[in-house]
Amino acid sequence: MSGVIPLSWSLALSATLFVIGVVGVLVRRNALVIFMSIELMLNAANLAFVAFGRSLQSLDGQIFVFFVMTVAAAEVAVGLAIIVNLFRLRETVFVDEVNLLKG
Amino acid sequence: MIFLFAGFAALLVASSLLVVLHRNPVTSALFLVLAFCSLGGIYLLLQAEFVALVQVIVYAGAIMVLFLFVIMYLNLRQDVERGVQTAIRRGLGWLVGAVLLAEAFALIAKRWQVGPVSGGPEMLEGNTQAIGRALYTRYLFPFEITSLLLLVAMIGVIVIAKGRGGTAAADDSAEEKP
Amino acid sequence: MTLPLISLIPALPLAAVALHLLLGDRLGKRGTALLACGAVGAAFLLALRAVFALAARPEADRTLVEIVTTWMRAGDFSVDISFLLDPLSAVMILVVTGVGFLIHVYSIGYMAHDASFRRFFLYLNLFMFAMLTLVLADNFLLMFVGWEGVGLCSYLLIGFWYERPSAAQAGKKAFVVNRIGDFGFLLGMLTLFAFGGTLNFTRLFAVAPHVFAAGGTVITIATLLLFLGATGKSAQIPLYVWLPDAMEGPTPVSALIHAATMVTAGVYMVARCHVLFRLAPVSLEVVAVVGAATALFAATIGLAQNDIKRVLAYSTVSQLGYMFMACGVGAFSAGIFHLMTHSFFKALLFLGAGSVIHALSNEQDLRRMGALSSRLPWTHGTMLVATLAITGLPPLAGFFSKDEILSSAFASGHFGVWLVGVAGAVITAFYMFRLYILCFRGSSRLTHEAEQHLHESRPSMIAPLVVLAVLSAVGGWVGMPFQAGGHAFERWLRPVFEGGPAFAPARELSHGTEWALVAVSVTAGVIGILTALRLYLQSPQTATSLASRYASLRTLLVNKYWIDELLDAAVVRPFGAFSGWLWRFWDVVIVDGTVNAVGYALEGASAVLRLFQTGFVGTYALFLALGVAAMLLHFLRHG
Amino acid sequence: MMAFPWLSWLVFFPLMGAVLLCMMPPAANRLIRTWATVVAFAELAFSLPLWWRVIPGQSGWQFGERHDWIPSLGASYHLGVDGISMLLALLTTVMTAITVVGAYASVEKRGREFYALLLALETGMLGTFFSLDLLLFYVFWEAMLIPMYLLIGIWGGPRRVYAAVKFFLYTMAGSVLMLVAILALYFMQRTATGVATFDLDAFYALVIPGGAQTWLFLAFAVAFAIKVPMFPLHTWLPDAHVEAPTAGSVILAAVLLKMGTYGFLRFAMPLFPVASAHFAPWIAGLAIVGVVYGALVAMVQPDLKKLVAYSSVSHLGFCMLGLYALNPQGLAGGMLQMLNHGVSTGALFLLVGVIYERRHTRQIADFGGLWKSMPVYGAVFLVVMLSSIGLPGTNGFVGEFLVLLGAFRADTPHVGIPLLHLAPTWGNLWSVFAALGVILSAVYMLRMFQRVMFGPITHPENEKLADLSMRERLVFAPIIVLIFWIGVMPQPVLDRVQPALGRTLRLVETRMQVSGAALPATRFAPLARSAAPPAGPAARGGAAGR
Repeated sequence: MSGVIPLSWSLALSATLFVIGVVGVLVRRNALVIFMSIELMLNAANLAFVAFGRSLQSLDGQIFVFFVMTVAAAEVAVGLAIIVNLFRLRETVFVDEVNLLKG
Repeated sequence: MIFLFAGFAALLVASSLLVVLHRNPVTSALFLVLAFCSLGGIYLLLQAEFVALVQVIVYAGAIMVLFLFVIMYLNLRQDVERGVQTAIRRGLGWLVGAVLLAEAFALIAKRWQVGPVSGGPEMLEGNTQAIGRALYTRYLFPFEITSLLLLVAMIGVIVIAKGRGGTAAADDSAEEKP
Repeated sequence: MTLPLISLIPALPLAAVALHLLLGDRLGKRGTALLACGAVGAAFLLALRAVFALAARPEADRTLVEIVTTWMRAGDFSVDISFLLDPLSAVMILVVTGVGFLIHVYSIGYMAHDASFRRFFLYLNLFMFAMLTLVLADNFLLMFVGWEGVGLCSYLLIGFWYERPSAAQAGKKAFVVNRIGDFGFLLGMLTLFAFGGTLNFTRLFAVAPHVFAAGGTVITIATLLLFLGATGKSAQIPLYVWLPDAMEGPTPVSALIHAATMVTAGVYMVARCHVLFRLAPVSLEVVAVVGAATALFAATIGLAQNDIKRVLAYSTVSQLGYMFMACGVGAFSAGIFHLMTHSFFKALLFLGAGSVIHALSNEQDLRRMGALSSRLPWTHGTMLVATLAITGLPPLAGFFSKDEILSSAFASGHFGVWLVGVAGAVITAFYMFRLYILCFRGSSRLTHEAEQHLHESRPSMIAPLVVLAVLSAVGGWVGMPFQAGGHAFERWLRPVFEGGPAFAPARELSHGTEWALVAVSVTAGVIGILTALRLYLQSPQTATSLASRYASLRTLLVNKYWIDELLDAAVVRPFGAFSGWLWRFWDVVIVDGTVNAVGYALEGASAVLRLFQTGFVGTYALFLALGVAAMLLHFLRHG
Repeated sequence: MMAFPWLSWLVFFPLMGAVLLCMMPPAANRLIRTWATVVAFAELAFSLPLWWRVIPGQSGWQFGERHDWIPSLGASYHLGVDGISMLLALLTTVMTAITVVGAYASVEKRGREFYALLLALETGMLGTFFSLDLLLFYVFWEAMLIPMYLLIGIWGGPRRVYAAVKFFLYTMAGSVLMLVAILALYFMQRTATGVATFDLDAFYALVIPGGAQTWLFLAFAVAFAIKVPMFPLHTWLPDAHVEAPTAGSVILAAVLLKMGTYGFLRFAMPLFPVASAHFAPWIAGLAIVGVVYGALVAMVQPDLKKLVAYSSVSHLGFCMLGLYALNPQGLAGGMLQMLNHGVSTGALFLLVGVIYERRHTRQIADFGGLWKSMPVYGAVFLVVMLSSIGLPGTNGFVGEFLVLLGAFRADTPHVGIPLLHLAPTWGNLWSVFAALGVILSAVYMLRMFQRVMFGPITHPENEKLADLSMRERLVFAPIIVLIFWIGVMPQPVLDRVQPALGRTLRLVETRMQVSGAALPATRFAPLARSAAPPAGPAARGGAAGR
């Protein structure tokens, strides 16, 4: 295969993806969409791992992505359970209507 | 090769933007699936075949399905974004996003400009075998820990989802409501 | 085994105090009285023995020192419990134990039917111990122990009938004023030690002329401070206010403490430190002036008092003024001589007054007495002798000692002081005879029930009166003037007062001037007596008319120049107000306030921080993002 | 044969007693009381041999014990005793024994925990006095606070929580400063000698540069000044005393306040001599303010306990003045004043406790004419009061006189007053004001005594107040003996403490020369002079006298 994708491009892409995730978390009120944005951010991280793995010739990047995925899966499961429970109690999924943690 | 990468990248960015922006959670969930697949493609380009496939299967297949299930379960309507308070927050959100982006690009431009551009020699053996060997030798311990993590997560989910006995009655009533 | 000569004398009363405490009520009244008087009597005998042993020694080396133990030693400062017997302290212990013994015997009768009989004698013995320690001490610190000890006993004895608020108040006043005097004494001691290096009398007086420059500021300040202590104890002008109120205590107390012994402590201390005072002529001047002023001032107040004990109290203050005057003009032996004679007749006057009050069932007001001479023959007789003695009529003791003071004042060139002394003598004669007449002569103004059980006191009270009367008659002869080498008393004290630095010898008066001075002082006495007789005996109405004409002057004197009220307003109340302000404002508001303020400030700050915990997940995410942005910025700048 | 660890036994025996106490059934009041008394008196019996076993002259620490505690840090469990800590330890054991017996009647609820805390407090105090390792000292210093805090907090009066918290935070704030200073010392020591240790002797040998020394000294000084308490930092004391139960405030007054002065004497002075000499006028000045201020404010207190609390501010001001006169008399006086204050103020609080148990009020106005109904109580109160105002013949006077003497001769730079062409040193002015304190103390004590004891019986309840019971007389008997024993024969006590004080002073003096600080010529003249024949003063006195 001719030319290889330069590292900085992948990183740029990963950064953009990460930022979009952050914006999604900050902007949206719906808990689920926030959750999706977090997934985006995680994937951005994965991308960066793979990109570095590739450029540094080591498999560790990919293995790490593997671990990130398991964590993400666990996280989504628990997160969604919480959201479902939240919905049962408060009839709402919108984050800014829930301030039980008020200090 | 580069074009392929650019295509996938554009697709990825567009779909993730839409995930964030779209009002209806179901459509944004679907766009997220698209984003994950395009990401899988990029992994392929980076010769991380096993990861790409796992990405598609785990993320697109499993996690997004769960998402969609929950969205349907809660049959959410359109997200409505009203009120001045949310406007400020949205404004702030975008602002912070822009700042972060600028910083990231500046950093990338400064730091990894001279990164080794060369692709380097081909992998000796198949990507999957290599990962398998590494996973069960050097990373055996973390591997076991992740399995434990998953087990804990499952138990947690069951406990949370079941809710404390008393609320069982409450959640039935919750369902009748439209 | 020869008993320790000196240290046993103070030890006996202390032992008696211990026995009183231990045996408690098992002794019963008779036992307590016996123990108390026995202890003081034995002390008197021991004192006699010690004085004879002293007299046996050659005149040059007439000092006996007895070191018991070392009391305190820290660094180069060391003080030990040691007693010094020299002619001066010999005179003092004889007076203290002698008069003390008589007063103890007297108070058996006087306090016979008082509830806390035992407590009274316990305090009296404690007082004797303290006074003897004071007089026999060999260093300033031990003297200070006795000094404050007698202060304590006077506090306890004045406030003996503690149920009477006025008695308790008078006791407190006495102690506090004494304490102010002790403040001066303490600082004087510190100065002396700081420069002299020791507090022992003999060593300090030996070193003093080299260490202190004659007339220098340090020695003047030290001696003035000591004199401040003396004024506190001997009730001289600024600090005399406590003595008249001290009459709240039982009369034997007034006789013992406020006439014969304690108040003389100041004079004894000044006499003891004559070396230091001679080094500071300025202080001597001050002593003389204060003495003279007090003599005159107190005498004037004495004129207008109606309470028999208050008259005697002011008379004591005035006579003490004479003693200080004597010391001030350098005639220390004359001062001590007057001290001795004064303690005889003043103790007698007080005890006599006591038996009068006793007879009239606690009536102290002169205006409700009169014509008691026939019904209280013994009291009247002895009081008459004492009154004559104090006015200074020739054969009696008072004449010799007062005359010597006045002549030495004249001889040493202090004419103003001499003049004040003579004026004082006139007034003294006047108010003493006013008291005598109002009390014994004239028409009987007794209240009816006082008339009922009017009775002469018991023999146990009369005996001491008689002994004292004899002493105040004969006591003066030991100081017969015009003898070649000075009279016997002066010769006895010479070794003590010789030691000091050469003091400008008083001009040797020719016999002519001396006889003239004698004549002047006698006439002064006679004038006083005659005016009193004429005013109060022959024509009582002239007394009242005079009183009405000079009404304002009279009220001024009756209210003691409003000194007490003045002091109270000028010192006591502002002090109270200041400390009240200090506490309520300064302590509570400022100091405590700042502490609490720190507490509330912290609380306030935490309240502000709490606002950030809005509970919305959104805000937390925002802070998170801002954190990341900041970090990236940091990496950007530092690369 | 490893010598019997006497000091450790002394320190931890009360704690063992306390632990055993906690195992007893809470209701068995009589058993608890007897057990607590047995432990307290056994502790007293163990500690008495200290009096003659500690050889005053011998330099260095006696009955030393040293075991590794945290080797990596270099902190060792190092106990030792010398003249100073021996006396204070004896004061602690005596006063605790007296308090335990004295507190029988005052403790109604939860007697078990009360006595356990009291014994634990004793452990903390003894530990502080014996420890020679700075970290160990700090641990005991903090450990002491907890039982005291609980004693005030649980068994106290109406505002007890506020008082307890204030007491705790105030002292804690100070000691945290001290901890920082200790650590600074630790690191300085390590860099200087390469050996990491918290041992006191090592720090004694350490030469600390001037600048650092000032700051370290200030940190230590603030911590101890709060504990003393000195003037501006004293407001916790009246609150703590008013709210504390009788036993608590007796121990607080008798021993805890001595921690501050002990700290100055053992740590602040020898470790930072130059700074001590430099700040001596300031500290003595503050002490004087404390003396006069305490006395003045005590005069107007309506509450008996507050009055006694302010009186201890005044007494301890005397103590500090003595210590910072930096000469043998001053130190001896300060040390003696520590003991006297412990005895007489402890007794005063017990006395207040006695009438508080009977009338449940501390307002002076509620009393009057008590002498009639309680003569024995009156006599004891009189003796203790006289000791507190320092009447000669009682212990108070000996301490006060030595302090005044020390202060008078403190030769800090001369302050000449031109018009009087007199050259009073700072010392002279100090002692004038301190002597003023002597008058004021007489005034407020007598005022209180007169309004409580004398006068007619105004309130009917005062008529039939029971006089001191046999137990209470047993409590006050040793105190009165101590008052007169130290008053008449202070020399045995002084002999035992002077060598240790002399060592501290010599240490301060040599360390000053070593660290090149200009030794104020006259500062240690008394030391030099004591060697010179008495003729010496002539020269100096003469000059000043002119």
